[in-house]
Amino acid sequence: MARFEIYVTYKKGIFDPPGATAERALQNLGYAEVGQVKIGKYIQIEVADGTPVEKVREMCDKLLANPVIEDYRIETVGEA
Amino acid sequence: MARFEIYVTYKKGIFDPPGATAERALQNLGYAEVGQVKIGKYIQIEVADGTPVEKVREMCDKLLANPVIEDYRIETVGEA
Amino acid sequence: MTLETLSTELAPKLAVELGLKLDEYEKVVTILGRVPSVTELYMYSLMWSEHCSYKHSRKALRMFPTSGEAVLQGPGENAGVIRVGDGWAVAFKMESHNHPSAIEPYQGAATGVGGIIRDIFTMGARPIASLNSLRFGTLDKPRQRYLFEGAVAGIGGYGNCLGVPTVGGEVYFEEAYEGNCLINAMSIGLMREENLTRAVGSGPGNLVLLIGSTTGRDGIGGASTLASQEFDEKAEDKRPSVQVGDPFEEKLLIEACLELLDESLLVALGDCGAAGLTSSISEMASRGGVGVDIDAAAVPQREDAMKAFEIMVSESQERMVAVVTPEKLEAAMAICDKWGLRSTVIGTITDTERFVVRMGEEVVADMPAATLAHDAPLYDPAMERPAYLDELQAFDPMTLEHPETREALSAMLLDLLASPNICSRHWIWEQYDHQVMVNTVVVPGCDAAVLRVGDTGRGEVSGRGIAVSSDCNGRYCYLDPYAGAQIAFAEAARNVACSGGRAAAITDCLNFGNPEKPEVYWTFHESVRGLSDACTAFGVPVISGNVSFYNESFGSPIYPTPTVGLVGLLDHVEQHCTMAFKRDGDAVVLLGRTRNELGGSEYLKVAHGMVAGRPPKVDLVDERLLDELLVTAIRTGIVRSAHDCSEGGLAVALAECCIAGGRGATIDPPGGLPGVAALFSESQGRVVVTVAADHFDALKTLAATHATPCVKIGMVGGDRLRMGGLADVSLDEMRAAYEPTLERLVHGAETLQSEELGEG
Amino acid sequence: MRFGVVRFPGSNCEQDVVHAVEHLGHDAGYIWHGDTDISGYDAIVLPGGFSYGDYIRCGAVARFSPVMAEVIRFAEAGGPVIGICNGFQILTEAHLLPGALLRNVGLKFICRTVSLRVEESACEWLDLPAGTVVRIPINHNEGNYICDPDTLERLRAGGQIVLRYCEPDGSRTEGGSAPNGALDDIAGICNERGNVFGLMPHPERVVDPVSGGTDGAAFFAAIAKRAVEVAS
Ligand SMILES: Nc1ncnc2c1ncn2[C@@H]1O[C@H](COP(=O)(O)OP(=O)(O)O)[C@@H](O)[C@H]1O
Ligand SMILES: [Mg+2]
Repeated sequence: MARFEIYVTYKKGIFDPPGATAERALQNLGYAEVGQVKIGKYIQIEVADGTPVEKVREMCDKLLANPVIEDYRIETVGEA
Repeated sequence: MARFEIYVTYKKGIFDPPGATAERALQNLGYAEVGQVKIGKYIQIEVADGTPVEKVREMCDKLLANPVIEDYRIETVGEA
Repeated sequence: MTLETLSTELAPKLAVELGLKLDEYEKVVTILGRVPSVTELYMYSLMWSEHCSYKHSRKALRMFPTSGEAVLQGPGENAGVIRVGDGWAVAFKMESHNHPSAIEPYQGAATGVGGIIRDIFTMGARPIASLNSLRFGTLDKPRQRYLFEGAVAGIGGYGNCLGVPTVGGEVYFEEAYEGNCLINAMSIGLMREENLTRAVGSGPGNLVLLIGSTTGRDGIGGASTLASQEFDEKAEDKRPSVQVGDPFEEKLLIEACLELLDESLLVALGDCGAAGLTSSISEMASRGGVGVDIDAAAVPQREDAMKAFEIMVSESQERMVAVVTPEKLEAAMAICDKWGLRSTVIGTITDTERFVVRMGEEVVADMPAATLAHDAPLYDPAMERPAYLDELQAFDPMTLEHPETREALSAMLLDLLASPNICSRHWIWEQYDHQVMVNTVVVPGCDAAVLRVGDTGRGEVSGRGIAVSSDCNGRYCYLDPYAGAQIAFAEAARNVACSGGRAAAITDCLNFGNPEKPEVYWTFHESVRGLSDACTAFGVPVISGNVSFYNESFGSPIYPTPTVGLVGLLDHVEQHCTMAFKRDGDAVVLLGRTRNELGGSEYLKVAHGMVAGRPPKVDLVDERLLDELLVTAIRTGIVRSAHDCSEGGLAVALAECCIAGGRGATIDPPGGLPGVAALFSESQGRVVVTVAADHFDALKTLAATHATPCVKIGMVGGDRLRMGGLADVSLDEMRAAYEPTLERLVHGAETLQSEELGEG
Repeated sequence: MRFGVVRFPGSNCEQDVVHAVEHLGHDAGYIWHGDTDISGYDAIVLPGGFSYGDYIRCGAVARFSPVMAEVIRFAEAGGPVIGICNGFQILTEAHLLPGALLRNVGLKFICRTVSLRVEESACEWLDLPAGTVVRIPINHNEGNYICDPDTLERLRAGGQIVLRYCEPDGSRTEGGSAPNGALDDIAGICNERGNVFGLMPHPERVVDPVSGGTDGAAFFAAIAKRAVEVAS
């Protein structure tokens, strides 16, 4: 099996409620050094050996990310 | 500002229902090549320059991850 | 056949490690006639754990009255069932998930809801409502906020996804629960009488079908071991056994299982709860007097290299075990398939009365099936009245200094309205879908929730209703467990009566410390006795329940907390009542008698930081007459609102009626008592009702026939609650004290997750 | 007049919709998500619930159910389609409506009866005069509507904003009246043509006076009336 990792983040300008809340909560906990926090998704996927990255991109476009609000980045990790 | 990235995943042995659902959904969409899928969190955090990684680890332990069921990994990304 | 048994040295060691006592281990050896295998030892140790065997409580529970005209199924099955009329029946039960929730509140509470709901649809009933009874330490502690916020989110997260409304519950914050929160979940299901299903395995040659989620190592020894020992430093190590709930899978299970039962495709159905496959299968086999032959290797696994014993005791969630005839297998599996559920044949019913487990070809366990579920030793624990009781009960609250002026008493009333134990719970129930299924007639916020009886999904709606409430004041039980348990019952019945329901049956969840300590066991025994006597006095049976022991941390037990979940019936659901004042000019009437009873009161705690004295007296005959009076008065439409007096007494009850109705009232408070007692005494058996002015005489006549004191104490109107020389507060002040407390306490001091998370 | 109510795995308000519609005197039937024939229905309802557990994103998996191709075709032909709560989320995932629904700002699930103002719109689903304030429950974790500025402009200009969260008197507060943080207080939108309507509140919960009220009746009545007009 080959492994890919996908990082899904909100598009620039889209407000991210969990990120904003975490940011505030950290500051309230006394972490004055904290600036922006963004919370996205970290997807690990195993696919049959030889599956091209395009195929994974297709899965992202269709299902794993929503192009209206999200961007994503795929990384090849290697064999599982 | 310095930037860190945090990858939060379920601990080994902890069931991941969203991952399992994504796996089945992809297979139903015709992607027979898909094996296991796991869905975790991808957190991007900005902190004041010079903030040591230990401080970020502390934030993870306290708030950003749930140590009872999740593991996490921190990566330093550099200046924002 | 060869079975690999443990060595004679290792076996008893492992047994003790798994929580068996040495003589219990000896009993296993006697039953088997040999040293057990590792799989057998795991299976016995879990089935004979306190959680699964009730070995310290079973004898005391025999005190409960369990039968009655309406009872279709009493204790002993996955849930009890009563008739509600016109061929409808409801199944209900309450269960604890205290220990898992103390480790991971979101998942602990969520899987608690999942577990109790499986108990309900196992009976052939569609789950139609949930309640939750919660106890935490005080919210000034970050970890307590974390537990509270997480548990509420977990209950909502799971129940909302299922589409089962969460319609009620209760919550208290007391130091005594700091090391051990209580998460008790109750579920109610509706069915046609003829669809009642029991988990009785039968018919040698029939197949055992496992439906639902895969099996992992999660929760190995989870609920059963956690709930069978005290918490200490080692609790941390048990964390990996936390289970993650999958409410989506459970929703599919509900639909698929009800469809399987509807199509008469199953011989029996059971859920996998504590002790997993071991308990569900052994219980089915022993009820049916049959044997089973299970191939653990056939169980779909989500982890590599799982051992047979792990598979047999895993507490992976969202799994059901069904028994099907070979002829119906294909049709049954097709329905599972349609719902996107895995279904796998994992064994067969045999006529040997033995529970055989194989891993492929290899036999790894072979035991008399009934011994797992039935032969755990039953204990008669020693008991002793706790030494602290004399001093506590001797305390007289009147020896303290009390506020006397109208200003001071008014301020006290506002303090009480803002007390976490009294204030509005809307922050909780707004996180719960309490309306889905469109049968919720009275939403949370009143004394009891009222539901229309009907299955809108099938287009069958009846005019009947049920009213439900869960109650227990642990402080009263601490000060006097016998009276406290009776009050828990009386309050639940009164709440239901205030909504127009006749008490029909109860379930309970008995939360206590370590039963092997004589003082703890005494409080348990007294509570069971009190509850039994209350049920008997009302002619109301106990049809199901749960015991949770070992709620202690670092040696100190929680307050005895015998939670009561009561279901009442309404012949016509329209004839219900709420607590809101409805119309200016209506007469405010107090039913029942106010005494100077401040022992164990919320006033004593808020004003003086004390938990002492005797709890209020409870007279079960008076309570029953009062409830009958209420039901009649509501049915005949005489009363426009009804609300019982509980924590905070008459003044708080009136304030709640004012806030709910958006109207004030002018009240002449009961005389002959000190101001604090007139306002805040927690005397039982009291209800505030309103009637149109010209209906008062009719109410008075009715009250006389029920031997219930009935006094007109004032009138609805204005935007203040005025209580003569004792209190005068505006609606706005009351709202400001009552409404925002919980949210402020949880979020005001911002610490989402705990700073002390590591403290166990 | 026959309403077809789609059941996805994890839907949980489908029976409530059927009950509401039948209570109002119309016919209703369930459509299984795997079906590919929806002929025989005059209007399609995508009900609330948690299709596929809301995993990945709300509505993301349901959007690929076989029936959805038919629903899209039905909508494109001008057939009335309403998505309630999870149904609204599915409609945005299927691109039958613009924008997306994010987590509520407070990160809490909210079940509460709210005030909603009916706006001037092209929506076929409502016969209520603009400015009418209705009280309807919301019940969601992801109802925080968002879209890009151009889309918002188009929604406003085209009369596609059907319902806004408001105060009980119909006004809107400075900081926004949406309990979930929705952009421009948007609670419900329709497509340009007005035949596809998505909203977060649950009108089906307030149709029967025994359980909740009657403010939701107007949401099903308008379509039924129109269908009768078309037929006659
Ligand atoms: N944990 C909870 N979940 C849901 N509803 C709750 C919860 N706690 C309290 N409630 C609701 O809040 C209202 C007041 O509760 P409570 O003060 O315990 O009432 P009472 O004193 O009449 O028993 C009731 O309607 C109850 O169902
Ligand atoms: Mg009450």
